[in-house]
Amino acid sequence: MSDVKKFMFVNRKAPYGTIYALESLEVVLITAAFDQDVSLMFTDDGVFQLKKGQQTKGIETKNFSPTYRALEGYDIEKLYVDRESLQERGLTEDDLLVDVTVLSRAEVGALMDEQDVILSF
Amino acid sequence: MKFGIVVNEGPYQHQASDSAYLFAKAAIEAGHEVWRIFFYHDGVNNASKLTEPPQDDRNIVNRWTKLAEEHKVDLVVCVAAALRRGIREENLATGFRISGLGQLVEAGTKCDRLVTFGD
Amino acid sequence: MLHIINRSPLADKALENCLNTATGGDILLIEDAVYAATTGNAFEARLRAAMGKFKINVLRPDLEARGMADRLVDGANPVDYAGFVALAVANKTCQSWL
Amino acid sequence: MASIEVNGKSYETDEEGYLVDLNEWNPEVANFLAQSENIEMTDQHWEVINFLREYFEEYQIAPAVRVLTKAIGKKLGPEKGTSEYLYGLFPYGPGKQACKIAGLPKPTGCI
Repeated sequence: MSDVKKFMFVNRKAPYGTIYALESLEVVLITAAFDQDVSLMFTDDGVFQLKKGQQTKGIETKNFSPTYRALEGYDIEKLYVDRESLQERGLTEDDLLVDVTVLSRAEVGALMDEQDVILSF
Repeated sequence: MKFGIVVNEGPYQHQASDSAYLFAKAAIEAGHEVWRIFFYHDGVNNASKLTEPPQDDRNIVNRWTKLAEEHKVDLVVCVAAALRRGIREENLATGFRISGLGQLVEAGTKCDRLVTFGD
Repeated sequence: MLHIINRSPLADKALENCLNTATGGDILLIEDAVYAATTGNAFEARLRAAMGKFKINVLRPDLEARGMADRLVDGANPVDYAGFVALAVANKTCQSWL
Repeated sequence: MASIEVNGKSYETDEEGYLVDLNEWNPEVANFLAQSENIEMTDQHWEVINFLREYFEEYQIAPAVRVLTKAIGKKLGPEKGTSEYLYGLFPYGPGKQACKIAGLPKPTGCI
């Protein structure tokens, strides 16, 4: 595809309570397959999507958290986390299952301004 | 200007479908093109022809069909989300088609603006 | 950028996060978010404080539907759906804070 | 709902022949599914099938063909990390055929 755009996926919702996190991940993978410039932003409860140690047996639901670790293989390397959201939830970078760039709110805002398409689920 | 619209919630449960419809109509009235509307998550329920609202309520599904017929709006239902929720070719309302998430990405690349409605 | 918010700030942090994160520009309050721009609500002061940095637009049909049209805060700009479309045209990207 | 019978045991499949319950997968079922696709399973085929199963186990998704090709090259050597090689083994596409034989979920046809 000739027209490459900057896509940002903004994730503000926790996993499992609703399906949005899982279906967002599916769009992310497809967008990468279309050779677009993809970045993921995790803010508010969205940071919970990346929490290590998710065990979903007891709720009989697929644990899709390992898929975040596959993103690298899809050349999706721009994963950003809002620092304030992490702190508000008592989390640190060590609690997350993938490498991310932690940003201040000002940096998050500046990055959003650079995007062509912003999708949030 | 070319618009793409994303609808993430089902009709009647959430206002998103109404907001998206009224936005699409206003865009067309202002002389813009609504190139594609992509229905995702529970939004795929907007495409069920089995929907039967009471007579004193708006018919959300028919409204979409009319929009597609009168203004050539491409109404695309996400296949994976549709299969999960029992939306299939046989109960698809006129004007809708089922296709993949690539159609959403394409709306992002081809449209001048992409506006999302959801919860 | 056009920031679209659809939930009441008393129920969800979308608007607050948006105000703290976005670099400026247009905000459009639709659906349940219109309550944010009404007088006397607990978020009013926060919204007023943001008015220097952002232009606050409110979807009038949603305000009217909720019986709040007479309580719009000063400085907030009511728009109809045509105005919504115009805002989307005027801004390069639209972000819905879902 | 269709089904297949392997060694006297019946397995449910969808209309395209994908296993309904992925937990039921075993090598005999794989051989059976391969035969129905006119594929004679060799060590080279098994390398790819085993790789797919490990990938799925680790990441919980079936890889896109491009990602699979790259990852196979890394793991099994660059001469195998080409679409020519993979299509040679699975003529109708590694995404479709190999995933079916490996007992992975059907690609949702999202492109």
